[in-house]
Amino acid sequence: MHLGKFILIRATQIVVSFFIILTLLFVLFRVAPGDPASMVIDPQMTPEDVEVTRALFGLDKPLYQQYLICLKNFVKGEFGSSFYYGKPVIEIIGEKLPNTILLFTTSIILSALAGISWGKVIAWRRGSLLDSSVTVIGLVSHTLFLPWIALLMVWVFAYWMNLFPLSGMITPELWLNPETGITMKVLDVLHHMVLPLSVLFTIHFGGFMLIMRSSMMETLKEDYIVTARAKGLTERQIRERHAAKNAALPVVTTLGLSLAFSINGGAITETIFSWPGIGRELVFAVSNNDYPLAQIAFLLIAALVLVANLVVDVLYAYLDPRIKY
Amino acid sequence: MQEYREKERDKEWLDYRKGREVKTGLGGRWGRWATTLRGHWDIFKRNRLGLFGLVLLIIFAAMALTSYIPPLIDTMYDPMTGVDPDILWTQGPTKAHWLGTDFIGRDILSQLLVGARIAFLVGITAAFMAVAIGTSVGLISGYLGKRVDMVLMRVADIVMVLPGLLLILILSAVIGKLSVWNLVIIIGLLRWASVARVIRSQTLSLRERPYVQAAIISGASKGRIIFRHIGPNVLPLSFLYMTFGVTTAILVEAALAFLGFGDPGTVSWGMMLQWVWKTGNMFRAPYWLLPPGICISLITLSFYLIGRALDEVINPRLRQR
Amino acid sequence: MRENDKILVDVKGLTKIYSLKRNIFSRSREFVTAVYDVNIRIKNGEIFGLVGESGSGKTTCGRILSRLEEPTGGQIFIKGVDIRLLKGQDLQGFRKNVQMIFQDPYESLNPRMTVADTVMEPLEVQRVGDYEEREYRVWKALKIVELYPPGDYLFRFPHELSGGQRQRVAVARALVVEPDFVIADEPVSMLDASIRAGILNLLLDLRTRLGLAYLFITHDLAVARYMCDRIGVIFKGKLVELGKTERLIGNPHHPYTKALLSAVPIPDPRAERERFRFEERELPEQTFDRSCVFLPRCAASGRICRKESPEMVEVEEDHYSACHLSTEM
Amino acid sequence: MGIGKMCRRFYRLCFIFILVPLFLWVAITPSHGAGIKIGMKDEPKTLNPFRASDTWSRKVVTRFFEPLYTREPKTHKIIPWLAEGYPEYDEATNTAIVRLKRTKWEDGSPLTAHDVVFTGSVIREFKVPRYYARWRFIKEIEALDDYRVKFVLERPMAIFLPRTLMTFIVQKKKWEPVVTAARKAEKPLRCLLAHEVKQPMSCGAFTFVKWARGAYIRIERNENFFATGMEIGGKKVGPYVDGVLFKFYGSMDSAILALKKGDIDYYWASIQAGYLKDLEGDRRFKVFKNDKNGVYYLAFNVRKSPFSDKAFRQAVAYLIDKDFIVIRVLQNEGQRMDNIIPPGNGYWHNPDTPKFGQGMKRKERIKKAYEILKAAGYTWGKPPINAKGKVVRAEGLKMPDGREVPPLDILTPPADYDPHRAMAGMLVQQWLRGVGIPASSKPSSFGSITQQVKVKRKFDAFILGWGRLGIDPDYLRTFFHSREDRLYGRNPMGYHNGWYDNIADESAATMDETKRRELIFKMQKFIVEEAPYIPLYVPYVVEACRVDRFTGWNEDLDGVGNRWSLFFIKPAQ
Repeated sequence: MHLGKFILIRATQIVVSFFIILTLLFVLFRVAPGDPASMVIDPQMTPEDVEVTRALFGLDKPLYQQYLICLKNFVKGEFGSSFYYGKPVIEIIGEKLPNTILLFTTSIILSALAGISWGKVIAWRRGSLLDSSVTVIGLVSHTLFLPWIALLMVWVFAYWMNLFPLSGMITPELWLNPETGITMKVLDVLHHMVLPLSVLFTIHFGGFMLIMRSSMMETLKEDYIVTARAKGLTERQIRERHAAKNAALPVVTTLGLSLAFSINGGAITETIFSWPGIGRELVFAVSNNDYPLAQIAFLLIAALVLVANLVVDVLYAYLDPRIKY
Repeated sequence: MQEYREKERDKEWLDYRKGREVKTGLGGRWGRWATTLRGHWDIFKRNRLGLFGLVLLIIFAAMALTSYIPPLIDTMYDPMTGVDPDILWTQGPTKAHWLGTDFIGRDILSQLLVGARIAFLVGITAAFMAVAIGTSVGLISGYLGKRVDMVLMRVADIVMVLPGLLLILILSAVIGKLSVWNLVIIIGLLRWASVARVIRSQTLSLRERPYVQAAIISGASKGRIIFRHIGPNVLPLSFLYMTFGVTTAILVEAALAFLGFGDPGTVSWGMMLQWVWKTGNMFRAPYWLLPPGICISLITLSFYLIGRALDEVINPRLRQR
Repeated sequence: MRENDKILVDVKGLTKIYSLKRNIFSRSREFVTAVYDVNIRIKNGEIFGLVGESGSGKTTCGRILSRLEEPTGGQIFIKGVDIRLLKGQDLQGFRKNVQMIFQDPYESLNPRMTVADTVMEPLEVQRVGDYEEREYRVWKALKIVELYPPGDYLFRFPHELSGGQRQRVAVARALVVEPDFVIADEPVSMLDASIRAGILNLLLDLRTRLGLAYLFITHDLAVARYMCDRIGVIFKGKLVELGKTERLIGNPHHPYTKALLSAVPIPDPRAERERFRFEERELPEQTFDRSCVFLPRCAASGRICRKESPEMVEVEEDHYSACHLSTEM
Repeated sequence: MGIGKMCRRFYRLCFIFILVPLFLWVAITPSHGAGIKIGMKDEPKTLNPFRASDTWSRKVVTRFFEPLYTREPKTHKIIPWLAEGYPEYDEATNTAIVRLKRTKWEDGSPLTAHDVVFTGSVIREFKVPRYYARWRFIKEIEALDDYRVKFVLERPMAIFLPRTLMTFIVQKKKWEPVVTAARKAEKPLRCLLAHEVKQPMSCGAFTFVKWARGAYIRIERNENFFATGMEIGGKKVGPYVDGVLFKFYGSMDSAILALKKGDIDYYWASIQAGYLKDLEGDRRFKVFKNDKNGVYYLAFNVRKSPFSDKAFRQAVAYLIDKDFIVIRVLQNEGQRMDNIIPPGNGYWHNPDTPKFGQGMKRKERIKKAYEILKAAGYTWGKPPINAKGKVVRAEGLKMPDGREVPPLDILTPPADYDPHRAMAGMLVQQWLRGVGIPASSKPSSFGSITQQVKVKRKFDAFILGWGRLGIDPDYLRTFFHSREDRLYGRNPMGYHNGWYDNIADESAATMDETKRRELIFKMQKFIVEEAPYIPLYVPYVVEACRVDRFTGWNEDLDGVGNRWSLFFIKPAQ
């Protein structure tokens, strides 16, 4: 199959699944108990006010009309306004998404690189003490309960040792001070990032390392490794040039898939560390019955993951000529 | 045809029939199973991490069973409603409360024990559901191929990459009150996709095996081929995936409870963490913060280790020589 | 004998084309012709051998005849019915008439089913009799394939049997529904030489006892010579020569048949025979799409061979060959 | 390939990532700049005063917008604020004339009668939720000149002064274009509410400086603030702080830690008891405990039996041990409620309402409830009090009509949302079962409770609470008036009583405060006796402030976080 056609098919598939998810979410939210207007328990809200508020959100219309409006707007690229913030959803997401991406790409790249380099080393030295101890560390890391380890890290590093800030992304005083230079600001963000980053790193490192280890061990059984040895290459050359390069391929595929899972964990991490990202916003929107925001935030995350997977698929096919679709 | 109608007169056959009735039916089959299992156990035994996981699992199972005892001793040990009349606030370990009490004077140990029960319940049933769905879909998709395969696998693609936890979060808000059983169903419905993929590829290779083709030539229906011929041959793989699925299910349940979207009527480990976090005792009550987290991490670790060891049993390729 | 002269299987112009999927980064889609315009007739009780090297399409023929695969073109009549049109109940009836024995006895039995389960399955599917009746038939079939006493084998799993025993079980499975026509796809090629003869003799014996017709697929001319009444030689999906066993072996017309024959070891070391080359050579530039399929290997090709594909021509009575040169001779 | 090189580069990266920030904390120790730093759990959602309905937005927005009248701290007496003197009310024509002080907006332009008229007209024209109800009965607003406004009322309304005239005022100049644009929009109200206020025009004590999303809001002292130097309740109005830095923490624990580390001087929310122990021992902090202006209650669906029966409701009231809930569940951080109006609202609170079962022991409660129920015709298969007068397990409670009492669900918020209410529900369940009432507490998500209670109105009983009741007691009328028994109404219990409706309507139309107080007292007594609600408790608002940094906090209902505190606090020496 031609590459362009492949991408086209997958893109259509993404669009179709997108609309399915949109419809599903729409239905889900509309059958949800408690609309955002009736959620407000304020002695000042008269029933008329509630009706007005519902009309404001378009909740007074019949369900199918709401759905059509929702679809129409979606196609037009209008994603509606958040019930809670009252401003366009896209603005809120625009504010929060960069923060999430910053945290995520850094954590995934760091943990994948660390996972690959450690997995490579321990597979090379399989059976050694190093191998077993690092494997156990990887296993524990892979099965740790994320919120718990996050709380522990807060407790130890932020509370006991007072090394890192507890939450948020910046130190307001520093940013308000006109004398603060850009380097200081960057360092400040980094300083805030260390804890959430370490949590995400701890959680993801194990998975990548275990995959790399088993993939590397498979690769080491291949004939071309024996050939490379026979050619008289140094061990290092064999490990780096022949084995590791091929073994890293499966890690690339998991990279795409693990994105979905890491976003789950990201929502928790962002909530615990009050990182102003999209995951936290989604959790918040869900508990506030803020349908439009939750809907679009979820769709956006789903789209990100779908597209990332497409990219990974294409990349993988490009890297490994044996793959067919 | 003629030949077969003579069975009443066939002496040898009658002898065989008599002999068969004397022997206990299909006894050989069970014997065979036992030998297979013993062989598998021998391989499993060699994996020290797997054994460790098994030991952990047994400990947790014991915890789950013990959980019925404390409420019998005194109603104040009831994990949800029992309150120690003398304790107003969270307290460290004492003689009456080995792990201390929570913010309204409930016994942490009995909560921890019940948590094991919930973890098993959620983990195993949800994983079973996911694997049952995944296996069926994988079998059907892999065997029938063509359009069915395309549709099912596209659905699986989407389901697989959906951020499950967030979706469950939304669902729980939608359903309003997420009981543990609802949760189990939802996890089952969201986690089948990866199983289906693996089972499908296995089915694709099994489908081309001559014994399947022989069955087709015998005139076996599609259902029969899928469930009689291919099914039993993918079951070990499904079982393997179930142990991994338990890990995910437990983690999802705990995370959900931690975020405050769990079943408000049950005490689970995630719920305990949520309480310690939300009531502001995180930094003051390590006796309360540590046990549930350790339990969640260890139980998932134990299932994961067992899964890995089973993987070695099932995929001989992975065995260390 | 007149009864036996009736044509059981009639294959007309059988064609099968596969389309190949390629890597997503390559542009074209490729087609491979597995079988092209094959015509075969098999009479009642006859053993017809289909001989060819691996990849020649002989197995595909067998699979199509047993309806494991759909042909791209052509017609297949078994007992006068076009099997391509069979559905539902009729297909079930067809399954009862046509059975198949596979090459690899290690793979053709479900490892999780006992011998009894395996052999009984066709009966269960065809809803033959009650359980007792079925068990009796299974028992009987095992006896026929010389697994004796059958009671000892019924509840064993395949891995507890030797290769020969397994193949016998496979034969029993094929026989238990009393088919008229059995497709044997290289039934002995995976077996040790010592066991081969036993299975072959069993198959021959069954023909005489039950009046079966076989399509016997093999790459081994020696085996075919031993088993078959008539032989068809297939090369790259095309039937190149077809005739009574003795005539075809004694007087091969097609260069490919000659080549195959030359590869059969001869007991007499001093006997000298012309050796044929099996490696392909590069084709001369001016070659047409419809050239003779054997052209790349043929030592004696003429200009016409490059231009058009030869038709099957009757060179002797009941002996056909598809070669421009053989007719000229 | 360069995997090895990549790894080496990666390690160098790790080094930078971990080590540099490690030493950074030395560099970034928060400097004590001028002004107070206030921590908040969440970020405001908007600076648009028409939309700001959530707690966090209001905390910031009310720094910029001031009303015509306000209430004195402590006494809650209404005092003129932007207005000069009290309104001149003519009963014959239902006309009120309000005079304004000479005050200025932050840009120096005067705040005039036109701004007041504009604000009122916008609320009336767009039917702005939450404010429209208090402006609906105004027939006419007119600016007589720059500093006099004439209001014509449809009828006398008690809430005219305490509600209508306490609405914030916005600047006409700034809002006119927004309103004009909104009028043309498809949904005018939506357009108005969605308007994003980037730079609010303040007439309050502070002016807006900067909002860094997700991190902080900075406001500074308004040099043009009209009230600076005024004497209120014996104190001189400041503000004495240069500005306020609002920081958002997202969770209470990080906020409390920030408080302890000195990142903030005050956390503007009630602190969970768990954190208090640490703070109470710290001399830098003072912990304030004040009444919350709210009520937590158990409400019944009085449309259907058995809760339609007053005797049954009262029996339930006797069974509930409010003191136990306060001591056990609230850890004594609150007080029992025997009224809808909290005792902190001294002027309107009627202390003389029935206190069902106060001081009773469990056995006495069961006996009392048993007697009430028996007198009302309820029967048992096995009564809770046996022949010897001992308390036993009751079974088979039947209503006077002979039917069994059906299983009754008490809806409560889940424990993670509010552990107090969930626990209280559980306790009530146990107590009711003591006389054989088959009650069970059902923790449900907030959305599903409101759905069942307010929309479907199919439920047995629920435990919820009202917060932010306000000082004016008009809510007492709306909670139990039969007119409010409708979709989204505030009387979801379905309580109907003609006498109460009349007296409630009368109270709403009484503009004389003393007379109105008498009516409100009567209403309180009556409704507590009737028990469609059983008020349970009101928790304290517990707050901690850095008294070593700022002094002069103004304690009031709902805690020290109020406008007066920000006017009065001074940096400590």
